[in-house]
Amino acid sequence: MRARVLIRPKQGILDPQGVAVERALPALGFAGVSGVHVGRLVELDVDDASQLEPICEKLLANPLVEDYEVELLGDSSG
Amino acid sequence: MRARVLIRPKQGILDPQGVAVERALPALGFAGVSGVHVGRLVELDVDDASQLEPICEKLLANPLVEDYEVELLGDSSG
Amino acid sequence: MKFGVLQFPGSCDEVDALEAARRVGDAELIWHGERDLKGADAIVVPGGFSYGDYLRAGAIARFAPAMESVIDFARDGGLVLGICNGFQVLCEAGLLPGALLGNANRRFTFRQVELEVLNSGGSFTGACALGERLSIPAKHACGRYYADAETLAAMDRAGQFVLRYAGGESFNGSVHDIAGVSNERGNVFGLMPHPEHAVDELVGGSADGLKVFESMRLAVEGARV
Amino acid sequence: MSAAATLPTLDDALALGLTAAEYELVCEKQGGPPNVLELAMYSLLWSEHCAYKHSKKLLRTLPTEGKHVVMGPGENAGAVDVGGGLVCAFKVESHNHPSAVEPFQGAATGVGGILRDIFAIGARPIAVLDSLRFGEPAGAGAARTRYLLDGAVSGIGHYGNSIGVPTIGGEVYFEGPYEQNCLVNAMALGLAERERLVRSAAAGEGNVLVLFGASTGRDGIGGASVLASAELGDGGADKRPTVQVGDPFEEKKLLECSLELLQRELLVSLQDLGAAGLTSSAAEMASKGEVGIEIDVACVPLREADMEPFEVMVSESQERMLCVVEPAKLDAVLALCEKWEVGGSAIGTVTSTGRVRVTRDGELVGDMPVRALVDDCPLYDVQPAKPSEPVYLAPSATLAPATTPGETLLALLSCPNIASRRPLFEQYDAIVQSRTVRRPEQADAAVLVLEPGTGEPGAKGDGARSALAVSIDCNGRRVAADPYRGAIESVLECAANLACVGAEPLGTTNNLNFGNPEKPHIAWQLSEAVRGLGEACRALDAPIVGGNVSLYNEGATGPIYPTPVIGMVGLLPDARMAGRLGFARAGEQIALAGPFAPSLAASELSKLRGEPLPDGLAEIDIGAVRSAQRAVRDAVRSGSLSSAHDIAEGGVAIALAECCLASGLGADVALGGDEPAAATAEQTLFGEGPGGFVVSGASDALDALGEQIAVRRLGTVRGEALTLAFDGHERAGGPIALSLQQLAQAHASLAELFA
Ligand SMILES: Nc1ncnc2c1ncn2[C@@H]1O[C@H](COP(=O)(O)OP(=O)(O)O)[C@@H](O)[C@H]1O
Ligand SMILES: [Mg+2]
Repeated sequence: MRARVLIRPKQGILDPQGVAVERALPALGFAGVSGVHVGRLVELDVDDASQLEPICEKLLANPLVEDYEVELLGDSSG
Repeated sequence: MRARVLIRPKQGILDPQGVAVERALPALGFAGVSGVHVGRLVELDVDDASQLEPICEKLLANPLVEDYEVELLGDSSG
Repeated sequence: MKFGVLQFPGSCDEVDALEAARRVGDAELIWHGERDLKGADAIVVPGGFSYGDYLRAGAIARFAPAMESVIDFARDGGLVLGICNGFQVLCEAGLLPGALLGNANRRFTFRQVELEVLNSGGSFTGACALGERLSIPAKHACGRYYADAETLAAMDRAGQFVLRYAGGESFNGSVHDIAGVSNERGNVFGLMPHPEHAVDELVGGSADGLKVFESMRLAVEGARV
Repeated sequence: MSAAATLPTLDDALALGLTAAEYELVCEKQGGPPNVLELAMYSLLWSEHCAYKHSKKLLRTLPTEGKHVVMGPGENAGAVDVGGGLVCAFKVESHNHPSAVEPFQGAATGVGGILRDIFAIGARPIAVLDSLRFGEPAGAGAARTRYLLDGAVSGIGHYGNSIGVPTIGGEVYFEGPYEQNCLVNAMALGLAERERLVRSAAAGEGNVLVLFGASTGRDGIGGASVLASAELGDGGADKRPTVQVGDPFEEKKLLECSLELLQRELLVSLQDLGAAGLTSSAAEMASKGEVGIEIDVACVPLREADMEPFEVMVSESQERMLCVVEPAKLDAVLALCEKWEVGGSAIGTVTSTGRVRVTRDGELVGDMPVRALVDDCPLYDVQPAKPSEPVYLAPSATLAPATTPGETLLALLSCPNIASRRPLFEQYDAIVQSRTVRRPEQADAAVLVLEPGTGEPGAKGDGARSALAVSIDCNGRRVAADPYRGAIESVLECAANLACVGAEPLGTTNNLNFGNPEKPHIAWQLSEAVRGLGEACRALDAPIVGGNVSLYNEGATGPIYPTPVIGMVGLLPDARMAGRLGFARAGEQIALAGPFAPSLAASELSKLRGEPLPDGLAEIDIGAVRSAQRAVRDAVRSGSLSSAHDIAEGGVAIALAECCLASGLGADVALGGDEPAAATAEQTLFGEGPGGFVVSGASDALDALGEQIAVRRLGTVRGEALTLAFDGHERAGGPIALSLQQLAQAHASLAELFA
């Protein structure tokens, strides 16, 4: 089973990378972009989808400062 | 318009982070996990969705070593 | 007095910490795969990039067999010092409150910084005076200390803020300019700057960091008599 | 072997960079046209990068022997004796082209590569330095320059910081000719017990070849991918990766594993995998040992399953080493690889055939004489001719002619080639390993104590501990003005930097970065620079123990400035006496020491004014410069001088400003007086040339120095401003008077590039 984990900085915590991206865009000629946040993407094949939650809690995300979201992508041939 | 950009190491390019995570999991008691890749997640609001492609090319992703994928999430209240 | 200094495959500052500790007592390296802490009276989790620091600094290292023993050791009241990557590992392991995030300046930064001692009563700064300034190098990419407001308030009440960057020297953007914190019990301490790199004027720019090791010795030996 | 129909053609050989004549010769050596794998291997080993086709004859003229030299050119790194049974291994190497493509990974893998060269000879890396060249950070190319600069600096920091080797120094210049061809050179130093140095020669028929470290992917296959299309037909294009990605964590394990293997005496020989991967490592090991080697590519652990044998042989995947092991020790070697998690695999054997034979699961896929691969590439004589026309455009002027001397001083202090490098070096860990006695901006050379301080009983003491000093330097604009004298100046500059901390040179390394040597004017730059390099190193007793050559550095607008980057290592007996560049105490005297004859030709000021390069630099009295360096060195060592700083870009005025900034102390100074009558104020203030030092100390210390070399009193350390009187200052609005704050603000101009 292919799965995708989206990990984002928790709301209210400064995201310097997001800020930097947002600041860089106008100079490159892109106006009208806001609310930029930079997080992490982890993709993996798991035999047992029920493991995803504990894998995220224990390793992939730090729940103190990050939120995560799991998406199942169906079978691993993808 | 809220959009999500998924950025991943290109196929064939070394992904040391993915390797490190994959190697760590068995010791934590998680068997049966493979094909781990670690990338970046960027979420942003854009007025003009046609800008997403060039923003990715120019700033968010490094096309030499990374592939990216854009997902539109609908209007910005999301 | 014997220090045990953990060694991960990606540790960088473990020998520096070992030699710094040897200035005040005995010290020995402990391989990450071992569970035996070799009778150490205090543990140092050193700086570096434990397992490459992939994913998140310290995230993988906290599961090392040696760390399991360190967690037990800390629960029994043993002294544990985490320096830089070691601080990150201790936070990830839940031995210290809060987390360390990417520097506000988004860069790895090396700078000699001035630290102010906010609590001189504990086991790690007992040899310092309250308000004393220490000149110690800092070098890291993920040193922005963060904890939520409630946690911070509780830490403040319990005197867990031990060191802070003096006068605007916090390139990392830490909340309240925090440089080093202890747990509530006061036996676990982590800081981002590197006291082990300030034990010899010749190479450290100062010898102020020796006070941290000296404080630990005093605490261990004081407890013994 | 493959059917004739699939054999590559002359066109393939040309596409791989061989000439028709070279291809002919390959066919002759092979007794027929080579197959894909053979052609791939020949084309790499016969490339400029591996065979030094256009430089080898010139390199043979360099001095490589001396009383301190333990290992000269020819091994992975050179080494000099530093006393106490220890040697210092060091080398500089370029990663220009990969960095131009992807600066972060290019620079990072450049550091990874040079570190492997150091531990391949059994030395533990103790320091890195970087030498960088980019286009101007302002103007049309600014965006690209910033992108390259930011990427390269982060990449160097990423690798060095993560692996725990301090980056203790370096240099960076910004000049138009590097805009389309940046230079990223990295130098590394290591320490080893003299007895434990290893060489790379394979030996012992029947011994096993073990590959350890990262698995092999398609990294860096780049050029050779034309072969893949030849063989796979169309549709293979998506299989071409190519950017090499570095993993410092993997290399940290590789380093510890390699050193432990050596320490346990488990290896016959050791070699890193660098450019051309297994091809070059295996062939060189066989050649040096005058043996043969047989490799089974099926035994090489792959990152991607479907790799062709030739891809396995030419892959430049990072963080790999190759060693030769006696069969009885194989298990022990593999067990140690296991401990360090660096997967070791037996991939072949040493034979007595004198051939490199490559098999896959027993099927022969390539067979070549070692000699032909390694030694028989034709060497070319370059055809130097001094250009009759200027090679480089004049830079565009950035400073109006009518500036006051004070404004000029600030403009120089803030110009990209002189401004503080703090925004770069703050991204590098300069202190890990606890040896760093002088960090960047504390002294002209970095200083590393040989034995780090220790808490061991008895070792705590106050005894003298000897220290290494290192410097890396090259002013390409001056080399462009005069390749022979410019190269001499670069060597002298390094030695002057060492003198300022009290160190005596032991040996030199170099990286010759030049344009296309097949062009007569580039050939002239190259041969003149090598002549100057050799002459200066001979005169200083600082022989060349290794180096690297990077040619064909040209963009659409022309060649880079000729850039022979010089790295020099020296020794001082007592680390506590290491010199500083900043003034020490208010009230002390300041003097200009040495045979300094300032000239504005090819100076930084002439660049700001937009002047074209002059044809030639002033003659240099190397002997007189050497004497001055020796006198300054001795005075620093004895502790009689409080500070010493050599005069370089921006002349004496900038040197004085730097001494103020490094100390937070002002100075009250008068220049001129006994200058030659024709000297203008600008020449006195901002003129450049070798041989000069700004020193400070007690009055009698300066008198004592004056008994050995020319010493001219300039003034006094005092106050919080730099006040500079000069001949004719009445007409120029009075002496220069600039507060430390004004100086510091100008000096901090590079910060903006990293905002
Ligand atoms: N400019 C030079 N001066 C002196 N020696 C050089 C120079 N360029 C290359 N060499 C020597 O030639 C040998 C081959 O260099 P290189 O191909 O860079 O080796 P490696 O593959 O180990 O990096 C080395 O011993 C190196 O020191
Ligand atoms: Mg090599």
